[in-house]
Amino acid sequence: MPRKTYVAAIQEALAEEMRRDSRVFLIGEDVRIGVFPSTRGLHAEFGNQRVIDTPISELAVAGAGIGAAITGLRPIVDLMFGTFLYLAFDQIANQAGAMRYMYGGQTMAPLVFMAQNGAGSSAGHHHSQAVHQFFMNMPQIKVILPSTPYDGKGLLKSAIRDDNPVLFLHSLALGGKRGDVPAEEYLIPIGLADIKRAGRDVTICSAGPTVQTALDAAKILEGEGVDAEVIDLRSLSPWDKGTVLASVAKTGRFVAVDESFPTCSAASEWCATVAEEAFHQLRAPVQRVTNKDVPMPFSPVLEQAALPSAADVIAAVRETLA
Amino acid sequence: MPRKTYVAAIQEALAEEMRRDSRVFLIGEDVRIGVFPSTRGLHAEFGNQRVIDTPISELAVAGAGIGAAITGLRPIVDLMFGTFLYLAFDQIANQAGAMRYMYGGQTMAPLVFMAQNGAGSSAGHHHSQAVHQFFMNMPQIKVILPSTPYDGKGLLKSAIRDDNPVLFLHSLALGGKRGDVPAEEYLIPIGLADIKRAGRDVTICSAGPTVQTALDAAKILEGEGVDAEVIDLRSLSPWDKGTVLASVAKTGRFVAVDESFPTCSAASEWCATVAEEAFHQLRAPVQRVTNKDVPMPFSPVLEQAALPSAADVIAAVRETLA
Amino acid sequence: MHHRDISLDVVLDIYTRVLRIRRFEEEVARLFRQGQLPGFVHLYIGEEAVAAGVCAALTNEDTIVSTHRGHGHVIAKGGDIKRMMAELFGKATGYCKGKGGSMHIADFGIGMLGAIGIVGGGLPIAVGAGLSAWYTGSDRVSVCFFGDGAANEGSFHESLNLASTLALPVIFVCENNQYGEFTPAANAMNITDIADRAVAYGIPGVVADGVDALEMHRITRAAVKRARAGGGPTLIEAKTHRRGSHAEGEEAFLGGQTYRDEAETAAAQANDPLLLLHTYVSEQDIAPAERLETLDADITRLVAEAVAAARNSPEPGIETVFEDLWL
Amino acid sequence: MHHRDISLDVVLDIYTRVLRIRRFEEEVARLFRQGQLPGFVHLYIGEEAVAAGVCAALTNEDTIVSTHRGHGHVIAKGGDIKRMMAELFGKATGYCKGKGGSMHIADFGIGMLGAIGIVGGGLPIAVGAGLSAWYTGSDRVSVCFFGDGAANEGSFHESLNLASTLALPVIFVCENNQYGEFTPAANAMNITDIADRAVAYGIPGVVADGVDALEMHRITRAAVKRARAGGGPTLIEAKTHRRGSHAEGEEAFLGGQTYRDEAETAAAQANDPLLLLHTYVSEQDIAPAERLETLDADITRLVAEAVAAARNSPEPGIETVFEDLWL
Ligand SMILES: Cc1ncc(C[n+]2csc(CCOP(=O)(O)OP(=O)(O)O)c2C)c(N)n1
Ligand SMILES: Cc1ncc(C[n+]2csc(CCOP(=O)(O)OP(=O)(O)O)c2C)c(N)n1
Ligand SMILES: [Mg+2]
Ligand SMILES: [Mg+2]
Repeated sequence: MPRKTYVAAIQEALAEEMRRDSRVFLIGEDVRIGVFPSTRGLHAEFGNQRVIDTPISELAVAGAGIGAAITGLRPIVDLMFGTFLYLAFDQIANQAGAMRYMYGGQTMAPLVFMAQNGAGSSAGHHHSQAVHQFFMNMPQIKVILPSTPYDGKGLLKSAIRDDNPVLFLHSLALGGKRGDVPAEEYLIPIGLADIKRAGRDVTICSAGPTVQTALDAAKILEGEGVDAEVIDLRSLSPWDKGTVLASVAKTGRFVAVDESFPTCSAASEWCATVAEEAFHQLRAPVQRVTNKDVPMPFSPVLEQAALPSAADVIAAVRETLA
Repeated sequence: MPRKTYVAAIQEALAEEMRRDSRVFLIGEDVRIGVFPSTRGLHAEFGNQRVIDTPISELAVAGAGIGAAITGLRPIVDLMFGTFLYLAFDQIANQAGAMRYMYGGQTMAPLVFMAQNGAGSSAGHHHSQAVHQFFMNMPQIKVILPSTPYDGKGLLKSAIRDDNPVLFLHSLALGGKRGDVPAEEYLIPIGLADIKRAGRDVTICSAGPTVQTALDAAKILEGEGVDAEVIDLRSLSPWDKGTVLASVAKTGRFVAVDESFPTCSAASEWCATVAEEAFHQLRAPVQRVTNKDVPMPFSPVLEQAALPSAADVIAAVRETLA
Repeated sequence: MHHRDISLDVVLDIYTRVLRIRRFEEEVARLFRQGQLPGFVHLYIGEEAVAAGVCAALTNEDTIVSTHRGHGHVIAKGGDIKRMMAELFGKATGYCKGKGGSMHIADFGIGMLGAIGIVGGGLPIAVGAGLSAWYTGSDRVSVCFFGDGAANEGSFHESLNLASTLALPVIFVCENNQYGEFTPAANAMNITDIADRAVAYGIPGVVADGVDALEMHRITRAAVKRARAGGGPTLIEAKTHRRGSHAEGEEAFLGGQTYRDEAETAAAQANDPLLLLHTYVSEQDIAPAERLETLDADITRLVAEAVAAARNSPEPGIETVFEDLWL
Repeated sequence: MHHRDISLDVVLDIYTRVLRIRRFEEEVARLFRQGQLPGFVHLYIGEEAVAAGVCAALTNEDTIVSTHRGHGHVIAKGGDIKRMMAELFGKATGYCKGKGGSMHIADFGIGMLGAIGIVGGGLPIAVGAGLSAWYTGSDRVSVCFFGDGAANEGSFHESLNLASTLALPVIFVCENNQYGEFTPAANAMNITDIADRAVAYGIPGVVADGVDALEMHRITRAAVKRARAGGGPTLIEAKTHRRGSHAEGEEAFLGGQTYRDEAETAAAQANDPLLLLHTYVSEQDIAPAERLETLDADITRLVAEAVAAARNSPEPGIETVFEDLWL
């Protein structure tokens, strides 16, 4: 199987879907040149009409995507960094997710918002926050955060074909990571987790960059005789409770690893759900491993200290086994 | 003790603090006339300079509050409805909470953002969402959601005196509710819960309008021989874990009642924390009672069905006792 | 003034739209006072000429996006008064099955893409509808209604600029009724004409007499023509006034305070869009008095029927809370 | 041209500010290429005249708010090059103890309220600083630097309008370097002069030659005077150009693509603000050549010392992750 980078796989998904469906187009700041390589080369193939550069106007660009979606198109709105979604927050929370319901089912808003999520490149607080937790709270927005080139491509293609608003988050930290990507077309359904490492002793739930953190931890734990199961949720909303609960039924122990500020995080959600629905299978308290509860610092040393680490995961797993 | 409405108590807090400290001022849309009675009458006493009407420009008004705060003033920024904070989200998440840390402790941003939170007046999705969960996630933003006139006044006064950014949320649904408010000055520290009803059998954790929902449920449960403890968190960030954990240690059962969409809600946070830190005291799975996972509908019938109800709480409590 | 360039049919059509809005809103005011309507209600009385004049220049395929003060826009675009009234009552037979209410009525069948309760929230969406037309090569135009207050939101700026850079067929209709809630426009901006803001985007900005439905129509027609020909967006500022409260029952908000000059308000109200149009229609002999009376009676009956139907309609079933979700 | 209205001391002061920025940035470029600096770095080379001309018109009490391209603003306002360099290295001795980095340098001691990585994010904050001055009756003015790209953000619109309605002492300095990242300003707005947008707010809008530090200074001085006298905000558009990349290492982003016309870029670069000022200083005999050389040597040494000090400074201790939190 060809090996591709994470960004190349995303770019391929965009190109394939734009070829397949003429209603699909890309709009955002500097999508022609491609600030992220994920949109690079599309302009050469699809031209000005389908790869649309905009002024720096996140709110209007997001809203324009919504307006285009409810009038028959299938926009992909690139908002670059997750934190820039804060400027478009109103359009996403008040309109994109709610329109169909609010108007009694009269419309649908099939569009994809894309952005880089989280830290890892020492860019400081304004470019380094994870935002998935906000959008998970909103009804009727789907949220995806893949960890591998294969998942990224398959999920983005599904997102573009989905008739609902989807937030597709990718990670700069994973951008250059390579993995197998089949030459043949494939889709990955939204809402399905993937067990990246099977294990018996503890369930580690993760997504995006924390999957690798969890796998790194699992490898070290293996040396200590602990057999960890690492679940990659891939989709955060809707998310695959079934796979997580089945795993906990087997292991009786649960650690959530989430790159997010801790309070009201995805990790909070996963832990709450496990405590509600798998309480009697749990043999130890659930554990959260998240960012430290501070803004994201710039210094690489501090940034690493503020992010969830394999050591943090190992400590949490040991707690559940203590 | 004099009995006052919730809004009157809030108004009193504003007036007293503005009298006490000339650096305190109020800024927002129609704060002179007072769209909510909480700001009414202040203009007559304090004039144009300290009660400042603005254009409808949430982002700039929030940011102007921050700029004023870091240059020596103590602004109270009224953003009217919680959902309008979406337009100011960037300034709050990227600047207000982070500035002090980001700039290595060089500054502080002592300001209060005020807004009405949640549903209950059939205003439809755009005016009826609860937003506290978003701001709880952000490091270095304090979040308050009082349920009584007494708490509202005492906490708002503390918020105004606090040297950090505080989001003070109030509830239209509670606006006309009366309660005892002492004539003498008092403060309530941020971060301290209040046990609104002591009980032995189950801990119900709530805040804002859900406190009454919980108390209504507790009353009915009493008739069934169930003695529920109802905790009113009052402050959501920081929140009083100690009181909650002590209660769960006593009751062994936990129900979180939160007016919010369910995923990554305050209820998620409370349940995750209890499952982490009071696991061995828990005798049954934790339970969440939140909004249904749909945008807020307009029809009073549907709105009520979408909100957490006393019946929902009772059902959840019964589950924990089953 | 004689409007030779507007055919008599069109004048009568516009008159009908104005009258439908007026009678509908008068009834809504009554119902609200009687406590029969849940939630907030923002009436359009005094501003009818804007929606009527504008929408009469549009086809069914052209789209509009509306505001919290949206009833007039729906009716002017050809909306069904029965489904509207039922929606205001929150009934299952309403446009949105009771899920939307006054601030969120939509009728996608007639290109009415929805009322939006967030001030300025509709502008970006209207840009998107214009983008669709541009993208597909359709000659559809997209119209966005919004208030003077909304013109101070960031979304106004971003939307007009974005529409301008892509030369999209969007017509921005600012209904300058001089107030945003209780704040006079003069306190919220340092300029007299919002139309002047068009300069910032390199697009035409036109001041229109928003009380004169025929002038509104003429100006819109020109903007529509321009937009269909690929000439890009236009900003039209309609100078208008609202007859009544910001929101019905505003006395409760005001607690005895006032915010409008009474004489000024009375003067503005003397300049009534319906009266103006009625005078023209009568003077020009466009329709005999009886025909106008019949029209009025028909509309009044229609509104009454809509109320009766709304009252007799079922509340939405609780189970519908979980309908109209993800496809 | 002879700038009789600008004293020789001030000219030399401005020259010094420009030179300090230039030498600092040249060194930063080198360090970045050598892989010694973490994160993103946006250089100000080519635009120094703007910050220098503007800040020379300010007192220490006056405040500025800056952008992602903020080094020049800090230096022009009198910032400490050592603490800046250490911050770029992410060291404990930096302005923000390593927590801020290139895009978040602040020095509250000199009225430098912070660089902000969110495009347009600084404008509302600058309005707040102006509000403070107005509120306390101080004659402080607040200056906000931002780019041509930022002028398309909603925050630009809301901020200028808010400052105008309250007549706040805020000076909005738009650094129009013709590009927002890789997008030409001409693609992102349909107007030639951003200064024209002042019309929308009823405030003065002035186009300035942003390569000419003395013109920048003269125009700013007038705006400051106006602001201190209660005359409210001014929008100054400085036409300038950036010498190098949007962000250092942009070649990696471009992957062989180009986005600027080479001839045009070369022409713009010939028009160098340092050269221009140097010529004036020499021609007017403001300082002997040796004095200028010594100045340059001193600055170069200072920068080198700053680099050495930054390198030798300790990394922030892990425990500081939990410092500088709630008071
Ligand atoms: C973003 C936002 N801010 C504030 C409000 C509250 N609000 C509702 S209507 C209104 C006034 C709007 O004024 P204008 O745009 O002139 O419209 P008008 O009501 O005069 O038709 C305000 C401030 C809102 N709904 N949305
Ligand atoms: C809200 C936001 N959107 C997008 C970006 C990404 N970005 C960083 S710099 C930049 C270009 C800014 O252009 P301009 O304002 O002209 O400043 P310049 O870089 O030219 O100095 C962009 C789009 C950002 N940092 N913040
Ligand atoms: Mg208005
Ligand atoms: Mg620029």
